[in-house]
Amino acid sequence: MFSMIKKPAARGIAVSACAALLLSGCGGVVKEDGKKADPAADLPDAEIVSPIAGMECKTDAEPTGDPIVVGGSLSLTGPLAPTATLHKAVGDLVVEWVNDCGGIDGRPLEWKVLDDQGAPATVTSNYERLIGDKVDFVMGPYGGAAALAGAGPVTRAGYAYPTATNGAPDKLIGENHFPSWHIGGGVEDPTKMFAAQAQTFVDAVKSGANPPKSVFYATSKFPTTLSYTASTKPALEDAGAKTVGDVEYDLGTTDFSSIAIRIQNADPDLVYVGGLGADITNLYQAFDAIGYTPKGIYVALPAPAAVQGLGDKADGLLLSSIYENHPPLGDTDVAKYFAKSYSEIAGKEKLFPLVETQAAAGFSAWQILLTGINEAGVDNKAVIDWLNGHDVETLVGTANFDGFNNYGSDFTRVAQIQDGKRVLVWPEDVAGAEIDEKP
Amino acid sequence: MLEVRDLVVNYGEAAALRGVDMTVRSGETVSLIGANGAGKSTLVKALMGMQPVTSGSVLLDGEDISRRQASDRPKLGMAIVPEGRRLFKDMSVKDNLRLGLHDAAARRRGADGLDLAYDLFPILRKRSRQLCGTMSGGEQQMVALGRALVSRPRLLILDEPSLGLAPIVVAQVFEVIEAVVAQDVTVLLAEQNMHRALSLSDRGYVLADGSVVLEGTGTELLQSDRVRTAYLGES
Amino acid sequence: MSVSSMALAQTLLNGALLGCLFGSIALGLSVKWGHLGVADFFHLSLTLLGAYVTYSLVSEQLWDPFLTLVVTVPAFFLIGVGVQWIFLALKAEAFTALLITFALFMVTESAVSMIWSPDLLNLRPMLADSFTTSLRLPEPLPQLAVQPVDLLALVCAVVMVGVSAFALGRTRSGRAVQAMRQDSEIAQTLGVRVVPLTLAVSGLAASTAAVAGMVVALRMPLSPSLPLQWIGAVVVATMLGGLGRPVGALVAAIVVMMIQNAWSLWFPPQWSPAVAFGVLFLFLAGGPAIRFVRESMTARRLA
Amino acid sequence: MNARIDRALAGNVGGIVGCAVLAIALVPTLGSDYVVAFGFQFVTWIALALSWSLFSGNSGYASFGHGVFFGVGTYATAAMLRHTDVPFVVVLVVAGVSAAVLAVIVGLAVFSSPRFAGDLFGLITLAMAFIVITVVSNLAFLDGGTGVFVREQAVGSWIGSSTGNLFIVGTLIAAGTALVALAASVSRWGAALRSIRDDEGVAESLGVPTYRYKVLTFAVSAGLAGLAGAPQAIFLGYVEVGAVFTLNIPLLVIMMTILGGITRWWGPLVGAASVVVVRELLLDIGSPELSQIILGAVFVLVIALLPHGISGSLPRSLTRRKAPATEGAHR
Repeated sequence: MFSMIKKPAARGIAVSACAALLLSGCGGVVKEDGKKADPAADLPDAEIVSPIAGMECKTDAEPTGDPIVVGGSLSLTGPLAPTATLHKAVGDLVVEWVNDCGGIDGRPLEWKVLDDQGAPATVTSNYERLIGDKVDFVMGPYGGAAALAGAGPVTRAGYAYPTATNGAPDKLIGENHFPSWHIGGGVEDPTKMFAAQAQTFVDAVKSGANPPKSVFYATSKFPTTLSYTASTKPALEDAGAKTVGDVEYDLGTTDFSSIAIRIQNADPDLVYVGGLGADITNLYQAFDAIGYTPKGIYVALPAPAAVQGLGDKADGLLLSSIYENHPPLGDTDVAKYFAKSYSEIAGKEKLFPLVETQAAAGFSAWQILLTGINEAGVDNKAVIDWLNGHDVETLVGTANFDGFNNYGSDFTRVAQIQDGKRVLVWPEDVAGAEIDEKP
Repeated sequence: MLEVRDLVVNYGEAAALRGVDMTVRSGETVSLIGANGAGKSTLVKALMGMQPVTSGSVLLDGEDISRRQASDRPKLGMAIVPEGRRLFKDMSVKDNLRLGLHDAAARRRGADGLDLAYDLFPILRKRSRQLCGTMSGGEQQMVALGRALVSRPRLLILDEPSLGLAPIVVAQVFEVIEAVVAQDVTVLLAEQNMHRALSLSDRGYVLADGSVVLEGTGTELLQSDRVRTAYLGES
Repeated sequence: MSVSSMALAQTLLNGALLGCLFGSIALGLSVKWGHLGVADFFHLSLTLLGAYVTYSLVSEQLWDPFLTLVVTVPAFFLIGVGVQWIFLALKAEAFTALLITFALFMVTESAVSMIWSPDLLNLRPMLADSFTTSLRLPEPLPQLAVQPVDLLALVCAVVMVGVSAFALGRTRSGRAVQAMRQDSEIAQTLGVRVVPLTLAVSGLAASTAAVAGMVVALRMPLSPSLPLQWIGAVVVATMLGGLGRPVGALVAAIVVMMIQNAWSLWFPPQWSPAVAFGVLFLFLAGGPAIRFVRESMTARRLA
Repeated sequence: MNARIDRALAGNVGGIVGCAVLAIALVPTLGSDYVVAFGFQFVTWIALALSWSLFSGNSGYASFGHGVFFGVGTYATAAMLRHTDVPFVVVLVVAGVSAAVLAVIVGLAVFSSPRFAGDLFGLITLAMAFIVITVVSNLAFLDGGTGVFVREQAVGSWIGSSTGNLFIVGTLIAAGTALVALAASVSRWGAALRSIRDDEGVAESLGVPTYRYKVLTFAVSAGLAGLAGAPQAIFLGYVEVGAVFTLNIPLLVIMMTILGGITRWWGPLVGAASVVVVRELLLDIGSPELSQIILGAVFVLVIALLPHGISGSLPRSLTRRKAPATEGAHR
């Protein structure tokens, strides 16, 4: 077979190589309209309001007295840094916001964050250190492994442990754990948690005009994505979607060409990508290389910048989400002010400037903690007790802490890129548009 | 042409040369003999700029070159056939010879190019593409001689050219050296094989323990009893 | 899973083209490692830096990507010279140099993340459609497609590797470089000036990172930790190709990526990271094993 | 002469044992949780740096695979806790032995040819790391990619009940490693290894069985790293491939050893202490990128200014007591 293709291929490459060089010679590499549009450009102006329910925003009052110090550990350097930096920005924003509103009970809020370089062992010692330094409260780190590594010291010291991104909800932390990103919440059996989130996804695709009959799964070897796929696959099969391919790939894979060719060969109705970060960009790169366009595609945990970077190609892409910046969730005063100030701080830090899952989860975790403090005072035990007995209004919805590991409600949602915008399409009560499935 | 004055070379705290004086006149062939470890190689290296000099001077045509870099030697008209040949083993015969003409001054002098070496050793022409590492010791020595000669040096330094070679090859090598000597090249020959060396030299120096212990014409030294004792390092 | 021969051809083609990109990164590493004795991991960081600088110049100044080379190539030449000068000044041994390049590797990752943010940057949306749309190969293989950027990678790799191979094997300075590596002392007595030559080689090797970096910027989304993902493929290509052999490095990179892609097509892709290293192990272990078998057989015959 | 050596040696042994006993007695009871947790990481790094130096520092074969041996210990522990009910001592032994066995397999292959010396050895060990990562992340028995939640399994056992107990185990491992390192510095075994570093050909011609020495020491070094990995699994609570096998670990270990210097057995100990403390102090400057840059720059500067590391650059008067011991090794 080699001898069969060798010569023509070589000639073809030579021809195309000349074409490529010609292209570059004509200066046709960069688009003439140049700079990309700022996705946050058309955000409406917003007035400052209190970030949490039950608190008044006193813009004229300077906070005084000892600060309430919240400690946290984030992987600000290393491979996890892109998202962790976002959570740092959210924390900085919240602190400024609260202090602009006169602080909590008149006391200023302070946030002390240490870098753990993505090493769980360092997360543990960072929290020990923060607790040793007598911070008043702690905020959870970024990522499932880090959240579990931090849980030890935090729980032992009796601190409330709000987390934004615990990707391993079935691993028990305890009654002091207050997650804002509720994955498959509401069940008491930890082994069913991911099944609950999978059901949401299945319901979403079933709501479309053409539910997929065949699905190809490509999953990154990453705990959360593996759990997602493991639960989604049987749920989709029960819903009548045949599995036409199932591969796993190494975390950090950048070359997806073989997987793309497998997908092309199977040509499924839906490509389920249990991927994160830039996986989707690299997969599309591989699709481009072979000139394939998937019929439908879903991706679990993509970096917003990666989706944004796909441009027009992303239209119709489904992704897991808990929040997108549009009504009804994005219509509150708090959401508007958060969206506006977040786009400013993110622009400064060169991060994706729109609020989506990560920033929303980060902010909601702060809302949970601040509500607890506001209602129960500067005392971890009181805060834990209060939160366990009450619901909290957050950006992403009403959080309660009744289920296993305090995942009381389910915030799994499905978003879609429609006309270049991110919009929730499921469940209906938070959706901003209907799911759009091309015939 | 070459004058060495009170040359001292120390390796750390150990003295390798303890004040050597030596003269090589233009057109002469001079032998440097002595036992293993007497300092011959150190002296040769110091002359070629491969070994920093502690004190003293090396004059070439009256100019002190002892602090000039090794890479200036081709410009000064000096070339070496090093001990153990030290060819570039992963390169072909041709490329090794070409390196003899690396320096611009060397190329000006060696206008014949590689033909000089090929005419001297016809077998090298046939093997010009062979990698030097795969050749026999004798063939390698030819390449080493060729590499030094293509630049038509004014002063050729040979360091132990017979070391590690079979007797029959040694004879061949010395034939070539005699041919070189017959031309008007100035030759400094460091050798343990004193009989062969002295018999083709105008003069000789005997080194022992880092100092010159004897000097004289080739025949004088060959007949001297003291050479033997000095050579054996018993003085 | 049954795979059509076209799918195989396509995956091999993609692997080969990606191999070209890794080959152009491996080129600089191979030259520095083979001829200067420095296993320079900083070269990977330089490639990343080249990609980021290209990104900035293209996305903010709207430069043509090829125009950026006017800035990056000379700048990287100077960086290469500077780093090598440090090694010379320190009289660094191979291992010390390796450690220093690792320290620089770490520093660059942090510096890039500080300057450009750790978030993903993607030049692709800014590229003209004609440059991002894949091309079909002409008859009789219209089923096979290639991307213009991959062809660019191919052209860059072939040009850089070709020029390097020619310069090393066929020019006076190239022979001097080879000679210097094998016996620096004797090379000097032949008039080879080691210091300027070493600095120049290091500078030129670093310049290739500027070109490879440009291709990277056009080819994939950028993040500061990208070099860590290249280490495997690049190091394996460098070692398989034979240290200091530009053509070897390119060929090895192409072969390894083709094998890895073919593997991912037939077998579980999650094992593919081990494939490149498996190939390397087989290659390294193969030599001694064959020799051992041959020797023991000879020994038995003699006994 | 002999008496003096013995006295110096006894002093060293006494020092190690004394420090360990003191640390075990004082740190868990008097220190805050932070001090204990920091102390645990501190002794773990010391054990890693000393065990790396034991083979790589002495023989000159720089390994980039030390993180793998450490990780293998961690994963062996996680697997044992998950699948069996054996006491922690057994787990500890299995962790050490698994790492050592891996090292023996790799060592037997790699040391069989003189080609694989120098940087080539370093890269082969790096390659080993990539392969082991792939294997662990694909075998469901070990991990399978979803991570192992160790805390569940360790809960209720002595070792899982407090960080103080982890600190005690970690300190014992570090002290044991230090004793082995000390033994290597004064014994014929260590002298033989160092002769390999100086000139392997000469060493071999002098009758040093270099192959055996290299394989065995590599295994001991790896085994000690594997031991250090065992309590780490419980400390982490949740074991995940991406976090356990990061390339940062071997790099930091090498950095520690080079900083501390390899000319004295306790050099890596000083290096580990300095790096750990400096890293902790740099956490306060507020810019994580800047602290990474500073750490890298300091490293380059130390290589440039103190080629023999901190311990090798201390004035001799401070280290005179150790000098006879080292001479003794060359008898």
